[in-house]
Amino acid sequence: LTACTGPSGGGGGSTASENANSVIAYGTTDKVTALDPAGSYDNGSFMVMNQIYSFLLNSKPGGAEPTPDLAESASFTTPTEFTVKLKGDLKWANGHVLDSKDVKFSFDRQVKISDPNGPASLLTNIESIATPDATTVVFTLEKANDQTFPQILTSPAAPIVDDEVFPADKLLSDDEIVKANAFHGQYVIDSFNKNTLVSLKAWPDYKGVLGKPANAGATIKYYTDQTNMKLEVKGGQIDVANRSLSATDIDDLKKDSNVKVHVGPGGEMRYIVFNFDTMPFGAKTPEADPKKALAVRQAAADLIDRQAISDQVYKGTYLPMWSNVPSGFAGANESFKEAYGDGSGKPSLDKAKKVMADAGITGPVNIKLQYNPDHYGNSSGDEYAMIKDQLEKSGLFTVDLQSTEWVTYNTASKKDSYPVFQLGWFPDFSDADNYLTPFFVGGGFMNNHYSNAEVETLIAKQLITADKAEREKTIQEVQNLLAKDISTLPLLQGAQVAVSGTNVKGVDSTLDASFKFRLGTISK
Amino acid sequence: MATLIDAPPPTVAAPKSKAAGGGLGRYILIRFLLIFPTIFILVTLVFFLMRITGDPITAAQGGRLPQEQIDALVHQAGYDRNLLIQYIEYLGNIATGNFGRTISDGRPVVEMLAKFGAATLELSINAVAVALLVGIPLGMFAAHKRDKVPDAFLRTFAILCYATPVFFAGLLLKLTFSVGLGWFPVAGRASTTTELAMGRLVAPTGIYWLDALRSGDLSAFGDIVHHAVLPAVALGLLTAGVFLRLVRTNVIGTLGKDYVEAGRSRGVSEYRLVTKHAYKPALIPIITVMGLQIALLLGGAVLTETTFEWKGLGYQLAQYLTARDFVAVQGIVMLLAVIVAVTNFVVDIAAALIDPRVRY
Amino acid sequence: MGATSPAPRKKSLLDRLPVSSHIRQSVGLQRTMLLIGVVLCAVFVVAAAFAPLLAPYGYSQISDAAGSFPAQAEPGGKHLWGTTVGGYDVLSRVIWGSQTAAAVIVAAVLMSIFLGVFLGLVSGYFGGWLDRILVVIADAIYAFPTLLVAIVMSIAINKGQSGFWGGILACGFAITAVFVPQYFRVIRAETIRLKAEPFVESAQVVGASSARIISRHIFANATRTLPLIFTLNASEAILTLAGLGFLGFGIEPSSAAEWGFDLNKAMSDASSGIWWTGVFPGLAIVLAVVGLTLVGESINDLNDPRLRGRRAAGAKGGPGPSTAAAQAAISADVRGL
Amino acid sequence: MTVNIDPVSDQSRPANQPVLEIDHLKVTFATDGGDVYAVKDVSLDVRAGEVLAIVGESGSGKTVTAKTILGLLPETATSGGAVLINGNNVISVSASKLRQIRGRDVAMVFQEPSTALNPVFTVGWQIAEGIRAHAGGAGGKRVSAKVAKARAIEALRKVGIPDPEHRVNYYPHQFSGGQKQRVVIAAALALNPGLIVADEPTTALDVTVQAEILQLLRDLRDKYGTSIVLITHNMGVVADLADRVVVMYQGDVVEEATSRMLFAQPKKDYTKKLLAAVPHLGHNSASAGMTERAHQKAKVLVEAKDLTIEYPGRLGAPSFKAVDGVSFTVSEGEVFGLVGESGSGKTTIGRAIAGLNRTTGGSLKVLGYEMLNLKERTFKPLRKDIGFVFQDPAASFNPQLTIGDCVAEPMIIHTKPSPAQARKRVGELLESVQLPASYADRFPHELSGGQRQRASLARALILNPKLLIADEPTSALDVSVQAKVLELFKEIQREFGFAALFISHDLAVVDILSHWVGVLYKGKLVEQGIGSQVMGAPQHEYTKRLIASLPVPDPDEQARRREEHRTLLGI
Ligand SMILES: Nc1ncnc2c1ncn2[C@@H]1O[C@H](COP(=O)(O)OP(=O)(O)OP(=O)(O)O)[C@@H](O)[C@H]1O
Ligand SMILES: Nc1ncnc2c1ncn2[C@@H]1O[C@H](COP(=O)(O)OP(=O)(O)OP(=O)(O)O)[C@@H](O)[C@H]1O
Ligand SMILES: [Mg+2]
Ligand SMILES: [Mg+2]
Ligand code: NI
Repeated sequence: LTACTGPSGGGGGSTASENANSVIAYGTTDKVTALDPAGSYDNGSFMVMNQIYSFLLNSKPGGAEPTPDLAESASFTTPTEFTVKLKGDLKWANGHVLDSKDVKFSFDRQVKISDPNGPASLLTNIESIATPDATTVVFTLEKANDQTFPQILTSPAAPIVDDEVFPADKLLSDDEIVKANAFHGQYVIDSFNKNTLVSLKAWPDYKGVLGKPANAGATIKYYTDQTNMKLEVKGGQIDVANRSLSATDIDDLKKDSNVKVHVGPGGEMRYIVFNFDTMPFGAKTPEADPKKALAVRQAAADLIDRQAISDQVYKGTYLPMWSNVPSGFAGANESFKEAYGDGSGKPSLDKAKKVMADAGITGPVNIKLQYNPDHYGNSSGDEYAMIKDQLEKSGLFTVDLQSTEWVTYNTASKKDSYPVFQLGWFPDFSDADNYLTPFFVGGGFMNNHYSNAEVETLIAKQLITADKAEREKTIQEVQNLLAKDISTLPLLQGAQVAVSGTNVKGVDSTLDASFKFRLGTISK
Repeated sequence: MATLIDAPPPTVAAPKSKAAGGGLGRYILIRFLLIFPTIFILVTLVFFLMRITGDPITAAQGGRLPQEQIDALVHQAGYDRNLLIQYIEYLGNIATGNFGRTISDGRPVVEMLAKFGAATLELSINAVAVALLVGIPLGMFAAHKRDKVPDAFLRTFAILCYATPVFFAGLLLKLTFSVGLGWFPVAGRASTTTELAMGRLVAPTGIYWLDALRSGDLSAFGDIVHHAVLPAVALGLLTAGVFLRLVRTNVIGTLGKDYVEAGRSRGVSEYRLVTKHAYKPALIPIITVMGLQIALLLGGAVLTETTFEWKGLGYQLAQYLTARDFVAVQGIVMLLAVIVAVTNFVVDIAAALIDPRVRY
Repeated sequence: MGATSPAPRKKSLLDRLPVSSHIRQSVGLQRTMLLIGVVLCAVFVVAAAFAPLLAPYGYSQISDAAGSFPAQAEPGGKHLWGTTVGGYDVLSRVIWGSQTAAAVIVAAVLMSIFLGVFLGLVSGYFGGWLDRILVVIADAIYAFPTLLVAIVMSIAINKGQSGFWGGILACGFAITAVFVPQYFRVIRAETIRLKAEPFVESAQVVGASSARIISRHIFANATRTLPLIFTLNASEAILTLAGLGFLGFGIEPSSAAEWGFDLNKAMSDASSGIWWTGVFPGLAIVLAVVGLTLVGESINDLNDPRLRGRRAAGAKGGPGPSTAAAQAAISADVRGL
Repeated sequence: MTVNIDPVSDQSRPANQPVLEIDHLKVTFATDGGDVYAVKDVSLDVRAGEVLAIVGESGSGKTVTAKTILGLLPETATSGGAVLINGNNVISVSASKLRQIRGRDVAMVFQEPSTALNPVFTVGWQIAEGIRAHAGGAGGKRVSAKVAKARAIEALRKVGIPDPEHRVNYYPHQFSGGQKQRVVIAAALALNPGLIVADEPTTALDVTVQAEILQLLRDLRDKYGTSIVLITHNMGVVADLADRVVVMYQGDVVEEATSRMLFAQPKKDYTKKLLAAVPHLGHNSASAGMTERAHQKAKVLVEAKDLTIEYPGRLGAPSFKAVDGVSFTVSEGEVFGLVGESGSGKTTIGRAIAGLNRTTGGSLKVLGYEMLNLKERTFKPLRKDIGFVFQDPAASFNPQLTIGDCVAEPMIIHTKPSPAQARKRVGELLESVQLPASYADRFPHELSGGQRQRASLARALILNPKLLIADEPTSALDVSVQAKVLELFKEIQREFGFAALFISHDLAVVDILSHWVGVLYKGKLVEQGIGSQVMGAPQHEYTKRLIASLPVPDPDEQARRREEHRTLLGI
């Protein structure tokens, strides 16, 4: 009966001959802010960009290792110079030439525009860009040997755009981009109905690292309500549903024989921030006492049962996170697992009691715990209700749990209004450093008044350590130090979950540590 | 949500007034001019309300950037300037027809309004059609059978329609008719194929069924109607309940009038008394209240649009509010104000036209 | 609603209800509908008043001495109406939810009545520019979709914390903003009508001051329709609160139980075969609104002689057997709480 | 008036056979306060070509009886007995049969023509509805719209609507009050029913219009032999039109007689009382025997010079002159009677004197205060010397306050008495308007209309005002009640000696009270003079017509007057 609502057979009868390479229907609840890389810095926009733009470096499906995409080669030629050689003979889908000028233009433009919605903040390390010839680009960096730079070249700040189409100092609207056919990627956009339906067509002249797509094209359908997306993937109206289904939905879909649930590593992180000034016994409280404050943090770390939250609230779609760097990243360890609780991941009431008693804290400590209900998915309420329960059950804490709407939350949290509060993080690029520098260097963006010179030195060191093994070691050291201080208490690490029809192939290979969903790997 | 009580008496010159000397033309003119202060007040209210609620930059980048960087961006965007200056600037922009681009997704406001406005308009038309088709005949029937079992049944039905939150009703409808019975699609305005076909049309109205009819694409039309049923029913029933009661009360009211008695005394049948003699005079207050219901409909549309993936103004407004996209919100509010004011204007005029006393 | 606790105040509660005279007035189906409404409202009020006694657990309780509650447990056993994904007991949250709803109704409707009546009286009585300006403002707000006013208001107001009272006040203010224009319109229209009534003119003729006329002559007469508006707006307050909760602007579960919020959270449950998390709060909303609307509509109909049904003549000697039975039924129901 | 004579009726019947026979009719209503026995035992009959009047005070069951004849009682009513029309018992016939009887055998004319016509349909459509309702059924064929319209035009012509071909497409609001009533009668006539039931057909109309309608009804009887059941409380109308009269009292028929007999020799006490209460123009005049205006030496309390009062037009439309260049004076102790038809500006003048309306031109001095630039603050002290009695006693009391509170209010505002003082004074005043002092604790709705009007008088008098304005204080009351209130008013005026502006549209009533009478016509004072002289020898054309139109409660006298004034009235 609902045949007419099924995944389009490729837009009417016109594609009957392409039955071998069919069109994939993808669904998501994310949203596109802008197709212009300078005007957006979010998952929804980046997902589309990944299909239609190329990068100097990109990762192959299955991993997060930056490998040449538009580049032929890319490396540090001097400590502050990163030189990229472009492949020859590159053309945009509209026929314009793609050369080093486009590359320089793309990065200069990001910085120039610095749009509030844009990712220009990722490019602070670039001092200047030179283009000695049509296929050579030289990035001069402020900080030498920046080990994250190749990763930055794969990040939302780095899609290369057509300098003959995009203006240098302002954003280009989506429709004009589509009209100008200014694409160079596995796909070009065939029709663009923003945040409703986008139809992509494989671009035969693509020569980047991702190779030829496994399908003839794809449609991206945008949902406002995850339940609808769930029902449609269940009913086969879409082939793949990616971000974001609720834990209950995923749990339900796991039991459904018509669909497959795919789980891949995730870089998303949920954690609790302690404001060192205003938390119980914090520096600016009347009863300031760093020892007692530390004891409070440690006791909390002892008491939290991450597994229980993961199981009950998230049904395994988020996993326990045992360190500031999520597992799966080079250098990640499980410093919190060893240091707190029973040492194997279970909470330990005795240890918490002992810590508190040792610090001379008697009677329950009142914690004002703040969370945000609307920005980190709608399970935050349940998550924090559980945390409150876990902390209070011990008798060591009384928890005053409150929630605040996102914009206010953000401003207030940075103005020391919340002693203990929830935050989340989604990486800009796939490197452990993205979980360290923004947080713990120069006060960090959280403004929680934590600073540890040793941590900052080590972070600075790992950033420029070219030797992989040594770098990982340094990163581990940082994590151990952080676990001791507990500036933030990592809780959960998100997994990438996609649901597809049973006849759909190739979903797993794109659920990798690059966190880029590539439609090109999927076929049916 | 407009109440179920009878029509609030018109606050502006009552069309019924015999003494409306200047005639219909003047009445229409004055009624029309009153649209503007309404819009102005709403826009002003929204402007200042939105500014106290925070800025779009914190909404978008708050969890990622340090406060200094955010402050710098806010300054760069000019949101930290004196509010009054911003307000005057905004009014100036509106006056020159410059509505700007949305902050959170960079669309030209006018284009955004046209696109989502058309979707909401389509939903509203469908819903009003359902509400009228259900509410008016049933209301007349209930009035005819007043205080009998069918009346009690219909009133209960009307109250249930009104009492069920539209998202709950939507969920139940979806689970029953889409998931359970498979009769209707779960959500959306059209299937992918149709949606793409609609995207290829030149100069579309944005109202899908109209576009489909104009382009002569009957299968697309069928598909669109197929998709429109559940949302229209969910939103329409909400209003149908109000209409039913409204029609019932007013028809009963006019049934007690002398002229109905006079008709009865001449042997006119009860059926005809209800459907002709009582109904048409009852229509004047009914139409007035129905105009007010448009506001309710747009409010209900927020929830219906969310539940049924109907990408329209209501849903979009909620999104833009979350993103503190004041440019977009102001634009939408302005459009809504225009729609409501114009609807009320049209309704007043229609009521005036139905009432022959004003016509001369 | 279950058989957990007796309702000791049955008699006095019934007596205090302003509708009792209407019950006596009504007959037949009209009476049945009114009684159903009264019973539903009574259940609602009792649940709200005695939530701490009636609810087996706290609204944000997810564990007890025996350990954590299971997630999404089916109805039965320890959790009569099952539990949610967060481990909340559905029955408890539905009962506690009535308290939130009642608090919001009281806060919102009281605030809006106070403001709306005052402005309506002044504007209607004095007329002139103040009146014209207030009317245009009220019309403008009235013209705006109420739910969206509520959203804007709740963002604007709910800046700080979201405690029980904070949340309720925020919702209350939001709903107030929506309702004030309605009360304003009604009271103003009534004031204008009354202003031309001979009894007001007779006060004017004897030289009564405006303040005296408004307070002594107009106020009591203009506000006679308020109980009706109250019931109707109370039901709207519930729906608006539910809508806010549904859109994520409501009160968080840790602060209070709120039906609309719970229903919103239950949307994905419902499509996964977990019906109990959504159906119960949904029904609670529907029944509370139905109850209030039935009472309001019945009062309206009974106050309006055109709409009031009457016993057929000749049935002498007080209420007939059918109404006596209904009377018995209501006391039985109330007792069965 | 030229009328085409139609064949009398398609259902010719023997002349002596009654058209309507009511036999022991009994109607009971179920109400909140228990059953109401509206009609207890009514038997009457109406013969062809006869006008039967049913009279009686308000609530005596006249309307209920009339409605029963057409089977129009609400569902809450139960009726017993028999109402036979052409052999069908209306009480027991089936609904469809009843519908056939309505309109074809018996039709109804309503009291208020403006509400009996549907404002949103043309009059032609409304008349045709009746015609259409009776076609098609019972073997007849459907009537085409054209035929129905032709017959509607015909009916309009019969009732003397000029240019009916054109006017048939008019909406009700395009007709004057009298014309509307003609249209209602035309609708009743459309199917040539043998019997027309007219419930107070002229009560809502001005006397001059009333005279025209009564003439029309008389023509119907004379020319078409239509029987009429005429319900009225106006004895003048009865005297003018009725052949036979049935007097009802509390649901029972107390007396039945031919019109002439009844007025000449009423048998029952109730009838006698009723007839005695009816004001009769020229009888009992307050100014009988006066030759010059009284009280002229006393102080002038109200002085109007070229007084003009305009109501501003809506939305910038031109303003409406309700009072146009009126000059008069009211002196201390004098009763000034103001008469005129509806809309002539009587109330407007009264309200202007009380400071409820603004004057817009000329000069109006009230107690020496120039009202043209009225300031409430400066006028307020004078208010205690002005009393006001409103037309509708029910509406002029705040339903939320007790009678005592209402009556005491002027005192509380102006002299700020102690509660005990106020109580005492209220008690005194209630006694002087012949109400028990204990009524102070009652609420307005617990009093009868007449009692309320007395309380209203008490309130107006509580501060011993110098001037009393009474705007139609008795027009909402029954004749017998009216008589008592008028009597009281007269007595109290004598006792307190206040000056009064007495407003009424009823010449006879004005004459009973006033020393000096002014006649208002379309905002202009066309004539003023000593009451008995104005009534007896009117000078102005309009006053003449007004007096000629007023039917007097005496069939013979009325018949004579009618003949006398035929030309003046244009009938
Ligand atoms: N629908 C009704 N329900 C209850 N009581 C009614 C109803 N209609 C009339 N009555 C009562 O029946 C009695 C007779 O009323 P009716 O209307 O016949 O009086 P009337 O003689 O026509 O008086 P009036 O001169 O005021 O028109 C009154 O007591 C009235 O209150
Ligand atoms: N508030 C008003 N605005 C405009 N016109 C008015 C207003 N009040 C009265 N009028 C008009 O002024 C004229 C005089 O009215 P007024 O009430 O004085 O008549 P009246 O002689 O008292 O009549 P009635 O016998 O019907 O009471 C009428 O034509 C009326 O329509
Ligand atoms: Mg009557
Ligand atoms: Mg008057
Ligand atoms: Ni005589």
